Amino acid sequence: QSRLVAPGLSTTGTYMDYMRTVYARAAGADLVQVPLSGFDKNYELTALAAESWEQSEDGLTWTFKLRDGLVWSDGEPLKASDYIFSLQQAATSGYDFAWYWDTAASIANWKEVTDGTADVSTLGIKAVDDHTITVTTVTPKPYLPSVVSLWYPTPKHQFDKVGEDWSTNVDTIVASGPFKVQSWEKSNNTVVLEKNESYTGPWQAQVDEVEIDSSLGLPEVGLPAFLAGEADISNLNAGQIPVMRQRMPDNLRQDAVFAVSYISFDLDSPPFDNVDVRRAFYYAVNRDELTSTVLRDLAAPAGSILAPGYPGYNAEMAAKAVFDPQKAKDFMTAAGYPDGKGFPEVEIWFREEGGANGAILPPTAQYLQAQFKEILGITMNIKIMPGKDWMEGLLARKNNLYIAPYGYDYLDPSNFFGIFYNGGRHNYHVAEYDALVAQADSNPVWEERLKLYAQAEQVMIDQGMIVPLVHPLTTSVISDAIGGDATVPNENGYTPFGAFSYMYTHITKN
Amino acid sequence: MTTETDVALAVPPAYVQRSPAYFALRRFLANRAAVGGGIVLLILILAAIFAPLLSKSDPTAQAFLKDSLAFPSAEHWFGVDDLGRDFFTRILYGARVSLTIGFAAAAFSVLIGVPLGALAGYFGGKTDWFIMRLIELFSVVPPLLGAMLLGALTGGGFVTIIAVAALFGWVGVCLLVRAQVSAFREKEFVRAAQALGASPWYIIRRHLIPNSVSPIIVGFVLSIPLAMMLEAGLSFLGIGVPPPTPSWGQMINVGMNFVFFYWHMALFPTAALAITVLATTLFGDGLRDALDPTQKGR
Amino acid sequence: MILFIIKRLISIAATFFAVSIIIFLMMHAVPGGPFDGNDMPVSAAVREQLMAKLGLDQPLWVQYLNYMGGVLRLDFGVPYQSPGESVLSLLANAWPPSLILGGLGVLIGAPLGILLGMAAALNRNSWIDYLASAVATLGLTIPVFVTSMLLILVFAVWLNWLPASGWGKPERWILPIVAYAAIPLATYARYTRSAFLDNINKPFVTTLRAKGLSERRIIFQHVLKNSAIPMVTVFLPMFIGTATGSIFVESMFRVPGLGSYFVSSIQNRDYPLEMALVLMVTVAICLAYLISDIVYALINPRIRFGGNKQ
Amino acid sequence: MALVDISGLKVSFRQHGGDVTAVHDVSFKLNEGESLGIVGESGSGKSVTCLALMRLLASTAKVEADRLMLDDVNVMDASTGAMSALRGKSAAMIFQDPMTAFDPVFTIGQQIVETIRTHRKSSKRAALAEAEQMLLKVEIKNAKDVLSYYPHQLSGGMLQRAMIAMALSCQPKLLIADEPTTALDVTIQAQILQLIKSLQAELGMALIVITHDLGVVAETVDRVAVMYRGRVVEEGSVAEIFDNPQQAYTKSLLASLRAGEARQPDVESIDTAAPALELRGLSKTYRVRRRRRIMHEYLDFHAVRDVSLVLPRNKIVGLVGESGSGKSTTGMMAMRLTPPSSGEILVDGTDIGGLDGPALKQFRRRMQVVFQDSYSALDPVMTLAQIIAEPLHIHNLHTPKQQTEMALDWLERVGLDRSFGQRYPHELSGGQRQRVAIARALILGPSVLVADEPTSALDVSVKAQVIGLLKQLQQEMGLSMLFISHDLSVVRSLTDSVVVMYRGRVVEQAPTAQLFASPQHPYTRALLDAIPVTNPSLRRDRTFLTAEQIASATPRVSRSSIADALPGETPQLITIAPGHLVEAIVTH
Ligand SMILES: Nc1ncnc2c1ncn2[C@@H]1O[C@H](COP(=O)(O)OP(=O)(O)OP(=O)(O)O)[C@@H](O)[C@H]1O
Ligand SMILES: Nc1ncnc2c1ncn2[C@@H]1O[C@H](COP(=O)(O)OP(=O)(O)OP(=O)(O)O)[C@@H](O)[C@H]1O
Ligand SMILES: [Mg+2]
Ligand SMILES: [Mg+2]
Repeated sequence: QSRLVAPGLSTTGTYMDYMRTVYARAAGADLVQVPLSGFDKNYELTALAAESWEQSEDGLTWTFKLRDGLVWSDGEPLKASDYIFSLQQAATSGYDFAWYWDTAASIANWKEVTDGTADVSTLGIKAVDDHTITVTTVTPKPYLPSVVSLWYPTPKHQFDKVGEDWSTNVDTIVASGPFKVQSWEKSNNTVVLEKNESYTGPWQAQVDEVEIDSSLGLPEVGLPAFLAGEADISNLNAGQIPVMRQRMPDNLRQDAVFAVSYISFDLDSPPFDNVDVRRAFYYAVNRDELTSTVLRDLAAPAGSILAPGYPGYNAEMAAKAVFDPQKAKDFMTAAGYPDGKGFPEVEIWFREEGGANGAILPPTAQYLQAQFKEILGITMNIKIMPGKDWMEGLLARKNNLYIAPYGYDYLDPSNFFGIFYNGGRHNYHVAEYDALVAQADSNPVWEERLKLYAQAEQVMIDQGMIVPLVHPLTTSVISDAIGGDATVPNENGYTPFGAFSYMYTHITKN
Repeated sequence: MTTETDVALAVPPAYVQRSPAYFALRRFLANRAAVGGGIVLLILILAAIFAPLLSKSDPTAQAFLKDSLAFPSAEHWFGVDDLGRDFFTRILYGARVSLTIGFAAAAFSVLIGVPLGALAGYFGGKTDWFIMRLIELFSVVPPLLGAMLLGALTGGGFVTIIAVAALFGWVGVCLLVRAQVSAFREKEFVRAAQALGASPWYIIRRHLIPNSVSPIIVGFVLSIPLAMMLEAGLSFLGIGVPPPTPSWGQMINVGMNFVFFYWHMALFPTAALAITVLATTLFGDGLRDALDPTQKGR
Repeated sequence: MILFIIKRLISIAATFFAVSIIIFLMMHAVPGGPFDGNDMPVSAAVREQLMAKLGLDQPLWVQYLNYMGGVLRLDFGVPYQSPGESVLSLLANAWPPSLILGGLGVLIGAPLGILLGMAAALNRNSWIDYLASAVATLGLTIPVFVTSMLLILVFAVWLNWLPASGWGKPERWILPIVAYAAIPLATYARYTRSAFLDNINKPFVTTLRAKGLSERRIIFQHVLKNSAIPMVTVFLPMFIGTATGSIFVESMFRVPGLGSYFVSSIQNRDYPLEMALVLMVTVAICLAYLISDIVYALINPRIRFGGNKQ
Repeated sequence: MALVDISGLKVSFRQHGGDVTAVHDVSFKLNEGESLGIVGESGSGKSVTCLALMRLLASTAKVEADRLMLDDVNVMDASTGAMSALRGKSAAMIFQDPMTAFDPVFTIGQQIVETIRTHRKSSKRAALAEAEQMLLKVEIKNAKDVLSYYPHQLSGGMLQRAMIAMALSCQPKLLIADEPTTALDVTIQAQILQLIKSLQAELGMALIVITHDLGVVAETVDRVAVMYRGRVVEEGSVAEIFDNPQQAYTKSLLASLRAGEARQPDVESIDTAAPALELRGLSKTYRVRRRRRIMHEYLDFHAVRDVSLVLPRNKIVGLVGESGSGKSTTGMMAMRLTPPSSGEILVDGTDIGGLDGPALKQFRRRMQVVFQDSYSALDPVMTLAQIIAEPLHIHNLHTPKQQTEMALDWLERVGLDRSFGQRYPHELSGGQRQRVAIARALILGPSVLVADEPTSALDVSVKAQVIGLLKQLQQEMGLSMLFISHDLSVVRSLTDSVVVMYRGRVVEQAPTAQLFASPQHPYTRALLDAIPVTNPSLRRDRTFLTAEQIASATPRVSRSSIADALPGETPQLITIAPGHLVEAIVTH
């Protein structure tokens, strides 16, 4: 019996249902069900539940073929209708991720259904038969197979039997993926999974049991447990990295999580309605100093929203984000605030969170505070707030200056460019940008898309829509007892522990 | 054969009437630990006031980014923090915030707790009933919730922290004073004062509170670290002292991330806090003993 | 006495309803609801439908009456963050660990603190006294998560005597209990020392000595009981306070207790859980006050439920 | 070997401005079975000497001695354990201040049982039975109930007797009794002294009695040491001292003893104004707990029943009676310090029962009280100067400097040095504390004074001084005083009329001379009969009346002889002569 003990991320676990929630997702929810596709450690798209897919001539319809022999852990066959059902639920029952299927996949009729103006049966998804799913999109979506890496099934038979809360109780959860749930402690979101013997698809479990404990997610808790031999993996914080590097240099692994932290503004009210002010901020950030001296190994400089290695990453564009204090000052003067004179006191808001961002944001904010004071001559106060309050403040535009983090959902540039598209997260409406992104998103030719995205990015810079800051990195330590493909760094030197489905199915323990 | 004349008088020869405060002071000064505690406290307070004289660098300027996280050295006595600020300077300036919060909160909890406790204990009956309900109310509402609401109302910051610490810190002192006072209320010397026509308030002030001085002092001393730790906790809810203003509680929180290797980040603020509390404890103990004449000379 | 208890139970009910109203209003006054503040907001239609499902579309007072109506039938509703079970069953699962650890922490810490305080008082201004002061100070000033980490590093990582964290086997209880015990130990040491010094020079102690009682008996029976009078009133509330869990200790030791719910219910606007937690603590604390008043009256003969006063 | 062997004892206390020496070069020996009386001025070091022998002095005390032996143990350097073993067994002590000497949070029963069980193997039950027996022996009649009482529920005299019971239950080789009977009426005092003597004979116990009451000395001891200002100035057998005193101080003691003559009553002035203080039908009922198997039951205890009393202006009324008869309770109710269960209190004709706040404060200024327990009536954290000046402070009279000055003057008026102004109550002798309490009561120049045993701890010389002071004030300022006392000779010489209380009731009331001349109620007679002798050669065995005997001897008066009384079996107060009331059963 091999049992792997690993840290989890979220401390509240309400549903063992990946589709249903982002903020209260039980640890391991992505291991219990099998999505249509997935990414391996080199971020190559891999077919999982879907065996194959094809795009129609007009580019608006995709057809996915399911594998044979997939069953639920209670013996019921896993059918195309289970996938359809999960998205129907997402569209009608207030799932956290519902927006994604509109912005990322632009499934036909999605908005209408969520607004309640159209019936759920009019959604652009169909189960043609038990093994075939078709997806109709509003515009051509060349990267849809990548988007469906987040499409997990819902056991409709179970749902019909026990109702919508089937995913809150160990006894009623049925699994379609490589693991099934053995026990679940909700107060600290600790889940013990065991190998699902009835799973016949790719990426089968190589350990008998996995314990994912969210309280181990804090490095302060995780590392002592790791050192005491009670955990196999632990995340490290800035103070722990040097020690562990000395003690177990071969056991450290670094992961780039394809995330970015950036400054965003309220573009419609002073002082940030003035593009010169925003550009001054853009040039006043010394990203190299920030990452090398303040954040040490916790992040890499971010010149654009896309991280190096991410599909569509444009090194040329990224290189434009330079630190130029003189330029920053000039922009301030141009905006009518020479040396910050007359500039109102502003407050920058960021959210309190765990994980990589939790370690990065507070020092970053303070670093910027001092830098902006020195270079721009402005006073920027800092406010840390609970995630929910922060998000609400952002959406309701209660403040005009934020540090926002974003992590990838699926591997396509559209994922990141979509954040600022037509309202989106920040209520940005920059017509030129929106037009370019819309074109890029639906263009089936990869090279052309890249060009369009580069243009959109130029607009982003010229308009000073955001100030990219850093790409977080995480460092973990692993015990000698574990091995397998998942523990070997990829071609970029990163070990993608963040890609849960891949990682937990490619890890071994003796 | 003795005669009356050579019998010594049982009184000291020279006599000057002195106030009890004078004796309290003498007893206090005779207690070396207490005086030591007082001196340390004084140094801390002076250091906080005259911080700019003691350190040339600015507590918020990230002047030593190149050396960030450097260990203590001759140049940086307490090392450098993760943002390149001289840690000694941060600790010095942190004393301003932390001492103010600690002592203000402690003072408020005594200012609220002692009169309420004394009233409840002395009058009993309806007054006691009302104050006890108030106490219950404040001990059942988690400070966190209270803090969030207050934060929403006031926008957080320094004053809010003191308010929260005071609002939730007085209960312990109040309960102890109430217990002490209600035990003393029936004593003959209280009745004697009543017989002299003293008002309840006079009795509370002149007799009951001086006789309850020990729990008051202990309560005062105990609320200092609690307020400082509350400050640390509240900064996470966004209603703490906003950065970059240094405070010890916040520094401890940050230091915890670094404790495995950059020990100075956690050690110095914790030590500063511990020294403050220890000094206050010794000072308070000494004060308590000095104010208690039955301890005389021990 | 019985009358006294009945009177107090009535006033507990009054407090209970006062708290319930205040908390209910406070809870709803904090901006945002359970479906706000997500990265991407749900659509208005869906939001309305969800709010209606939870009854949150009704006027506040109706919501309040509905909830309290349920409470009187011991139905505290369904927690938003764990809809598969009732608030009651969630608390029933999560409270025992907190109660065991926090409770034992106080039950162990307080007597040790009393002993320490006694030792300090009996050896006033000696090295024992200063040592006791130092221990008490450290107990109060080292944040509990630091204490916890040091305990884990020393006893689990370095000496390998005890498991670092987790729940289940009693050997896993030891370290968190020690961490919990620090604050009651420190607090009680301080209070005991001063209460002892208040009593140790009373004339009745001289009488006890004159009777030939051993010092030990004088200290442990007589001076202790006299000193306990002011302290019983803080014991039970402290017990309850600690026994409702601490986020820090529970997360450091990975204990599946109540602590984290206090924060998560507020942050997630989980109204039923938040109300239930506060109401539970209200009842527990009020009962604690009631009991400590009774104990207080029992050991302090001058106070007897208004018995000898007309 | 002698049981007690003290030689060259010197005790001094650390004080600001130099040490004060309380005892100089005291030496005496005492063999087993012997008895020694220590008499002397208040503050002369009597208590300190005995406390030094038991090593019970505060740690500010510095004790030096050539020899300080108790039961062959050197007290100066015995270990703590050895001292505990010695105390109680070799020597037990009855403390001067019984009201503060008990642990307030344990019942009397628990405290006696604990004592018994420390010294002898005994089951709890047996010890409890023994404790009850001891209480009965010291004339506590409701002993079974008293076992479950807490100290504050007992009267001063009852506590003193409980203290005696506790000390005797140790069955020590030496009993040190520090003013053992100050709070007792003479009947009980006589019975207690007899008890101690019989036990002494029975157990071969040695005895040291500290007292200022030469009558007690004359009745109980073989030898006497006279202390004056920290020294033993004279020592000898009782007879020697009484018959042939050498020292001036001793002579003055004896002289004052014999001077106790009734004072000449003032010419009866017709007083039309309202009396200074009038009590009408005052009663006080306490609820007490009695153990009944495992449960407790609550009973009503009538401490004072239907007491009416008039204190005319500028007069002194004595209130005497059995210990525990409700004298203090009556006094406390008159001062509105204990709420009465029923009845009215009139001061200068105004009912103050319902007054509150400033109105009451006005009366308080004119009414003062001296508490029976002077120790606990003094705030332990205030200096004497503060304590005495407090009334001025409360009523906002004079500047703080003047207040202190006046307080120091008053210290001198009650016979204490001004330097005492900065001492604290615990640094005083019993008599000194009592004088401080008196000074505090007098500083405002009150018109009504309730004095509860104000002179019980004073030796004759100081007592004379204090009484002189009171008389002077009565004449100068028109002071009216309710004087509660067991000391009949003082009552006789000081008061204008006397009220006798017995078991919560007033049983007789008469002008002083008349009461002493022709007591009517059997209890009054018993009381007067029990006054101790003033000469050891007149020692006699006494017979005591039981409660039943007193009840059956209640006078019976036929209806014809009095005007307005209804016949009945319950005794009632009737007037038998002008101003002379007595409780009697009115027959047809
Ligand atoms: N703790 C103390 N500190 C200073 N002086 C003290 C202390 N205890 C007693 N004295 C002083 O020692 C002297 C002797 O006191 P002691 O109690 O022996 O008197 P006493 O003879 O028993 O008098 P009394 O008859 O009034 O009780 C007194 O003057 C008193 O003020
Ligand atoms: N708080 C109380 N609870 C119950 N009984 C009490 C209380 N206080 C006094 N008593 C009782 O009331 C009776 C009268 O007490 P009081 O003190 O008036 O007696 P006293 O006449 O002053 O006696 P002494 O001369 O011994 O001082 C006593 O029997 C006593 O036990
Ligand atoms: Mg004496
Ligand atoms: Mg009395």
